Amino acid sequence: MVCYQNYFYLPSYNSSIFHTCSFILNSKAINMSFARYKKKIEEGDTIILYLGYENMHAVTMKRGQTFQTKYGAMRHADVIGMDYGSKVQCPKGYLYVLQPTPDLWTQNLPHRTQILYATDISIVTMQLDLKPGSVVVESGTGSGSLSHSIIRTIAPTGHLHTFEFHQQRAEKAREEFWEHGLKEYVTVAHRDVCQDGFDLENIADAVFLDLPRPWEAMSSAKTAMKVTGGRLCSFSPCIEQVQRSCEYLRDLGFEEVTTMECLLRNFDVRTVNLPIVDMGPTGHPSKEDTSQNTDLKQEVTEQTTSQVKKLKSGNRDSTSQRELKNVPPCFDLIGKKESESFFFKTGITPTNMPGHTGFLTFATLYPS
Amino acid sequence: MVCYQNYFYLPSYNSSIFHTCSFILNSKAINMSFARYKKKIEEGDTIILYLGYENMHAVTMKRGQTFQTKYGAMRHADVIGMDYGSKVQCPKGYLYVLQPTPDLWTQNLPHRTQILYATDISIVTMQLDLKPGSVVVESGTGSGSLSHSIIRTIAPTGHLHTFEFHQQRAEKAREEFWEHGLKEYVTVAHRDVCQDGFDLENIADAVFLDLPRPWEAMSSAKTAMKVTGGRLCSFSPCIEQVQRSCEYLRDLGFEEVTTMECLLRNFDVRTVNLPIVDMGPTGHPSKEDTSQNTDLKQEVTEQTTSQVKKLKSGNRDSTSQRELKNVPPCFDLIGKKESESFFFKTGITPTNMPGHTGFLTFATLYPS
Amino acid sequence: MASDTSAAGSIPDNLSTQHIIKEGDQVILKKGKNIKVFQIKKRRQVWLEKAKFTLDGTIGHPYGTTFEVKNGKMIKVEKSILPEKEALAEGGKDNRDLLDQDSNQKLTRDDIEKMKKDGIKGKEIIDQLIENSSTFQSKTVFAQAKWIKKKKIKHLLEFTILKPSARLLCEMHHTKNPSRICFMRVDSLAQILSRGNVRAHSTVAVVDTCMGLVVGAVMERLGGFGKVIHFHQGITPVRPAMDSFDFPAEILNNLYSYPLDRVNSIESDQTKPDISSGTKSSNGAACVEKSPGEISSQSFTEKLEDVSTPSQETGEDTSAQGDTAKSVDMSTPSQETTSNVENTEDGADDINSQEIPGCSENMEIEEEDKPVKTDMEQRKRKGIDRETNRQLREQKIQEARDVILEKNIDCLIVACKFHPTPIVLALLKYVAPSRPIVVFGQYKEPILDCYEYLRKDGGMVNYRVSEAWLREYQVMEMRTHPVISMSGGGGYLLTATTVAKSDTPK
Amino acid sequence: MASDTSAAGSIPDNLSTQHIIKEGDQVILKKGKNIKVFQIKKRRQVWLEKAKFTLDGTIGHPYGTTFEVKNGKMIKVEKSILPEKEALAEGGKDNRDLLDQDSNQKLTRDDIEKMKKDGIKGKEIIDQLIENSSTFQSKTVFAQAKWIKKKKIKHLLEFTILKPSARLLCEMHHTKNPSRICFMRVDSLAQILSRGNVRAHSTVAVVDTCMGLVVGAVMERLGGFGKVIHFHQGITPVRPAMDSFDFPAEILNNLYSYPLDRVNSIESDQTKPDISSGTKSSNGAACVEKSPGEISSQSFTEKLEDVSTPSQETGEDTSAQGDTAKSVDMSTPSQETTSNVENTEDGADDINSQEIPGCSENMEIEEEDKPVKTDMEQRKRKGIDRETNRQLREQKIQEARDVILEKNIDCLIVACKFHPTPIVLALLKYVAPSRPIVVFGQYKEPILDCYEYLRKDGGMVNYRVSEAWLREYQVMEMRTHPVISMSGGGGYLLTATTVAKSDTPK
Repeated sequence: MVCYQNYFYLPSYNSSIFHTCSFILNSKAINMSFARYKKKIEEGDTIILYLGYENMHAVTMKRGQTFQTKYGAMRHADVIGMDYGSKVQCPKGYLYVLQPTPDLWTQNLPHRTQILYATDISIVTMQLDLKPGSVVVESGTGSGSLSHSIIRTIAPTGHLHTFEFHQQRAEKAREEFWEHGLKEYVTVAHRDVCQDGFDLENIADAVFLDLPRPWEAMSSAKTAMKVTGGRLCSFSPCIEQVQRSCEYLRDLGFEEVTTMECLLRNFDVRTVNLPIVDMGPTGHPSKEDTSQNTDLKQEVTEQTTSQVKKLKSGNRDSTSQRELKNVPPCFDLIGKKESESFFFKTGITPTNMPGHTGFLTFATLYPS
Repeated sequence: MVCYQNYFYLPSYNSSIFHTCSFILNSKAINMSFARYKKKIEEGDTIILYLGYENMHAVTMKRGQTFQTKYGAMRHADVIGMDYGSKVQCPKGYLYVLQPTPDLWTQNLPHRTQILYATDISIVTMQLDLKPGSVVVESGTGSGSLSHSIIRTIAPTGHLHTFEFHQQRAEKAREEFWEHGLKEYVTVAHRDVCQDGFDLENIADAVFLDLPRPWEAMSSAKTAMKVTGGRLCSFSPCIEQVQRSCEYLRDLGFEEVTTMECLLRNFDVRTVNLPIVDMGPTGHPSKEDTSQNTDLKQEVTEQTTSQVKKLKSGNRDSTSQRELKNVPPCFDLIGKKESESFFFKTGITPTNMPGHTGFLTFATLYPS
Repeated sequence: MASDTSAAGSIPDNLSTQHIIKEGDQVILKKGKNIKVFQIKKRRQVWLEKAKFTLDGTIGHPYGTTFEVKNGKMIKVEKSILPEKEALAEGGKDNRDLLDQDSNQKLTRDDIEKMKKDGIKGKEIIDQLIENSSTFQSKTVFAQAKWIKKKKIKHLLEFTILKPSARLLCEMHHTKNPSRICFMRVDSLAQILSRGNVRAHSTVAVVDTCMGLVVGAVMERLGGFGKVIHFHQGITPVRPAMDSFDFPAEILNNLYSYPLDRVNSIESDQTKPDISSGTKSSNGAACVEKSPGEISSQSFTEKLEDVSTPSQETGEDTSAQGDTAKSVDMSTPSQETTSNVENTEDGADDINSQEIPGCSENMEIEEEDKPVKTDMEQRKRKGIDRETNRQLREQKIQEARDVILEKNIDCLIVACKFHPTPIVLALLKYVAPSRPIVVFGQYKEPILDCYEYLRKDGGMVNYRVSEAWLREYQVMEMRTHPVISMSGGGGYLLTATTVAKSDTPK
Repeated sequence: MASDTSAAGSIPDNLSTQHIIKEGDQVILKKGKNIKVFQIKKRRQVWLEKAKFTLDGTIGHPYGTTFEVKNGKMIKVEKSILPEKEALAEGGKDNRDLLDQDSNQKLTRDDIEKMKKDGIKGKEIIDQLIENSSTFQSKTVFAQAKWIKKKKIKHLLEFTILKPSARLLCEMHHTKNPSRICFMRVDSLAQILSRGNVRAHSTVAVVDTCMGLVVGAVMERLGGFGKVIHFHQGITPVRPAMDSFDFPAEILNNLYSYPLDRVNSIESDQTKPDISSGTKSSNGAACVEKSPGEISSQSFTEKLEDVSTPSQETGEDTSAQGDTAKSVDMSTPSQETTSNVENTEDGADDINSQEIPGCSENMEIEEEDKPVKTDMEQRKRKGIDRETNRQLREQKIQEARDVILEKNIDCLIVACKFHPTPIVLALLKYVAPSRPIVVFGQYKEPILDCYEYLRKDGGMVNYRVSEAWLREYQVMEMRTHPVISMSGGGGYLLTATTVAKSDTPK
């Protein structure tokens, strides 16, 4: 297969394929909703409709268009001019209009590939020492999930050079950056860096690789890095890639080669009502009971028999009122115990969570 | 180097090296403290002295001997005849005498090698479907940590065949099993199973391998397994061993090849007193405050100025008495808030914990 | 080679009767991670993985045999030596030239369904799928292997028949209805048994509302030696998970049951009339009122008592835990619930139970005709009148009580949906000194609470509160990595060792 | 190749001045996991890894250069291309023949110390060690490599000089005195910045009692664009971790400070006299009384105010958090504390600070003579009297207040040792709509509490409560596995997005 080695820099492309592209771009207003915080929604802004947790949509505002939500239709024209963060009433419910952040974009972007998620992105950004002014080289661009975060962090004085070997994806990413008002911070190239290298020399503070055979791009990555040194990250889903990458990196003179993984466990905060079992009426205790702390047991169980009927009619307030008097005398710091229930707040761990996204290998190139 | 291929079965050994061994064994009484629960400590029992969390010692009882603890000397003779679980007063403190369990033994055994710890042991026992009557093959014996747990689970009708290529260790393990009254459930062999195989045929329900090159023993392990099939486990610290093991197992016709890891995180249960910051006196709030919930803020801060002096003299009880009246009216289920502190119970996670012990690879051999 | 002990089994116990699948056996059908218990019953149709078939073809084969469903029957599969290795076509280098399209597969869903109905073997269907895929040849070798594996799981109806075990049953329930076993993951069960030092010749007290799963696992580890006392909710114990173990009578004889609502009167001597049912149902009603999630399990118990139809495997039950947890936290219901986690759980459960529509039906079949083995089953025989039943039950309870009153329990295990603290405090005095206790819980807070009360109560050492973290790996050439999806939590454990409480020093 | 943007740096910015180590710079000395900040000061001796040496030799070299200590001086190390690959001797097959002995090494500790004093290079010492080991040759090749690596870490005094960064400083403090930064692990800091969408041209409010580490990390991400308001404890902000970043004046100009004890009076107009010190110290006293662990940080602040000697790096501080946590839970002190975890922490900290005896000394050096960059430093100049100081401070506070009162904060970050709920509730109204807030905490319960109150308060969406799990891997031929020791917890995070609270729909 043929690999295009041309660079398509946004301001200068003129091949036929990009005429189409320009046409699309021109039909939409360029907005700055990604580049800076702003107060009001304008036409052309990409905004986030927040309907509920993990129920969001990224929509680009265009007068005359309507967006269907589970709460009914929302006309773009009604939203344009509103403040970001406003509540929007729809026929069957309401939603919020949010300004996009790279994090929100990552949650809502159109997937053209597997993407990096927020947790890994945060680690990459930190471990590559990114900050305004950093010059970063990335391959591949993929769906642009990480790219948006990199640009967020290195703007306004840094620059991202991102490379993608799949032509459609490179074009689409370029189009998105344009739409999002980020064009001055990024250069998108359609190029197979494993085969043809980055063709960059001594400009990068950091390099990020998300490639099936990252070692093929490592020598060229080293060339791209500043003579004052820098950091490199390679993202690999499987350990074999990591093993080979680490070996290559060490052979190339990279140091501090470390591999890590970060998983996020979300907690669902809930009030739990754990029933206290009825252990029946106490008989005549036959023997000495050495336990000093039978108070609790007796308290709990004696309440049970006498208060069962009350509970049926009692609402929460009257229950907790009574509770304050009957509470075991000890200084209790977890939840609230009533006669038949132990109420407490807890963070419920998910039954299923992402168990693996990828291994992140970092390395430092020191000045030679 | 020469590898001893002889079997040294306990009842029949007679080489000179075992005369020494027998001498040692004969000088100690054989006890059953490992085989079954019993009430009283007898001479020859191995017991666990419990001085505190992760501060224990395994000691074999022998009249006339004395054991030095941080609380001073403890004479064995004073302990013999006591009930297990008793509190023993020492010159500078007290301790408890516990009957050993395989778990306690694992925590306190003399390390001759890296050992398997309780969490991995529990997984191995469960995943190998061990129960009374199971016949198990193990290599290597190592320090006997897993062996004790296997024997616990398969007794009284099962048997463990354990193999160790290091002669000293094989002898020491044999001696320990004897001392612990477990001899009828276990056969210890000094043998390099990678080189010479297990020399067992169709007797095992389960095989456990903890070897640097486990694949060298897998074919022989398959031969050792019952024609009705069984389970195999291979413990490996590094992924390269796992990769090769899985390939070998599949090639040998093992199925359901799965690799897992289990880590235990202990919680240190503590009451935490988190200070509530003093945000100073409230000024004249100039504008509309849209928040419905300033009650809490005001409550907290107003209490602060008026009650600071009281707090200095107040003990816990009077504080919490007052607290009941001033508590925010919401139905709070986490801890207890006083004017300057938030008290709660928490499980503190360790700063450092074991991050890896090994990979456990399991496989099933179905009847052919 | 020589072996000097009687149990070492140098006699190769070839296919003895217990290794052969027989009519009436409780068996596990396993297809990858999908595990399901059935009872072998001739000419009975079972539903599984959208297929309907009889198990007749499995009878007489050894456990561990794999069968394929063909024309509604189970046919033994002859395995090749290298089941995981596939002859792969020459693959493309990478996916740069693949365009996203919906029409890469020419076979329609209907085509495939028709082939299945025509009794065409799964292997052939997959070959057809490869032939009709426009993208297969340009996929990389690894992508091809992944694709074939996925299709195999989807279209190959192959089941391995296994004997039930604690491991398999725990995995099954944890996948299908985790809330019914308090979300106990298999590694937690493993730790309960190990840290509880459960072994032959022990007396183990188990507070189990996990369908009897823990009771069953303990009995498996006792192997017929020792005693198990099941402290259970309700008048009679309900433990379908234990029933699935298919224990022989000699092992079941070691099982004692004691109702939780009579724990406070263990020490009092009189054999009371069975008035506890009144107390129980009012307790139950309070539960229902406060937490709608409890309805199902409560009504389930009542159904058993009144109608004697243990169809406990209904789909609705799977979300019980979720509902309980949600009960209070509904302050801003419209816009924000953060209920993703819980919803995911429920969703997963629902999918599971929908995917296997025969679920409840089959369990019903399974329960109905079980041979007379458990006391629960015995009670159902129509000829025995209620009074005899009650007396029999009372006699058994008194036997259990006698065991408890010896105050020589070797291990106390609490794994239930109730707050553990009062239960542990009430039962602790019957445990001998220098013995382990194990408290399992789905939530961390009750475990911390229990720890605090036990510390105050004294009488124990060597406390440990822990949570485990279990991770599986996919180990394949150039594709080795931790499994993409993992369990977020397997439960919390408190363990400690009893000591003599008022022992005089020295 | 072409580049069309100004910032893309096609000019190879070779060794510009900022990349060269200069006198007065704050620099990091890194040896493996051991990271330490020093200020470059000619002829000043520093103590590190049991060695005493000057840093003079590093001046003029680029950052990233590695130096070896020889005769008390820093000598540049010429690196070989393959630093990790060692020529290994022929190894034994396994360890079956190794017997446990103490005398495998013929060199004594004294021998080694003497060699070091004689200025013999680390590499030579290791060669000597190999020669004098009776077991080295019979070790496996991997065991040999492991052995050499261990000896290298122990005996090779090689340090790489690096520019301070949020990543390195967080790692340093997390290793050396985690309690001082609320046990914030580097991945938690990474998430705070990402989920807070911290970027240039933002106004970020940071409640930071983590030595200013978070403030510093935020300023790094703003790069001189935007504003940071540091809500701090006490009269004047103390942020040694931020000082280590060595920010130039133009970046420091974006930093505003506002005392926490004046949060309630932000809205009231008057420029009050500085009476807040009275309130503050009574608050401090109460703190001390209830939790002895707070003493050190309190006395630390007071010391700064009164004596103006910021020797905050004293060994005792490292156990502060442990003491706090232990305060109540001492019911059965003699026999059972389950304090292993906390003790381990403290132990580890102690070892760290003992291993580097120069710790406090060096930090003192470092602080004392820092060039006039931070406002804290400015105040110390003797010529300025207290009243001028106070007025200057007050003016700065009023500037901060003006920024806050714009109610247009882009991100609120709370990472402090106080209960976060009241703080978040008090500051939330100054945050613009559609902006992230991030609350970090060492304990889970306050984070859950904060979540509950915010939910009740309303005005936010997209809540998330999470805990991260960070794992490092050792990747070496035939020895690839997760690192044996890991952190048990890096803290808990609550994030949410503000919305317009009383906005009229449509």
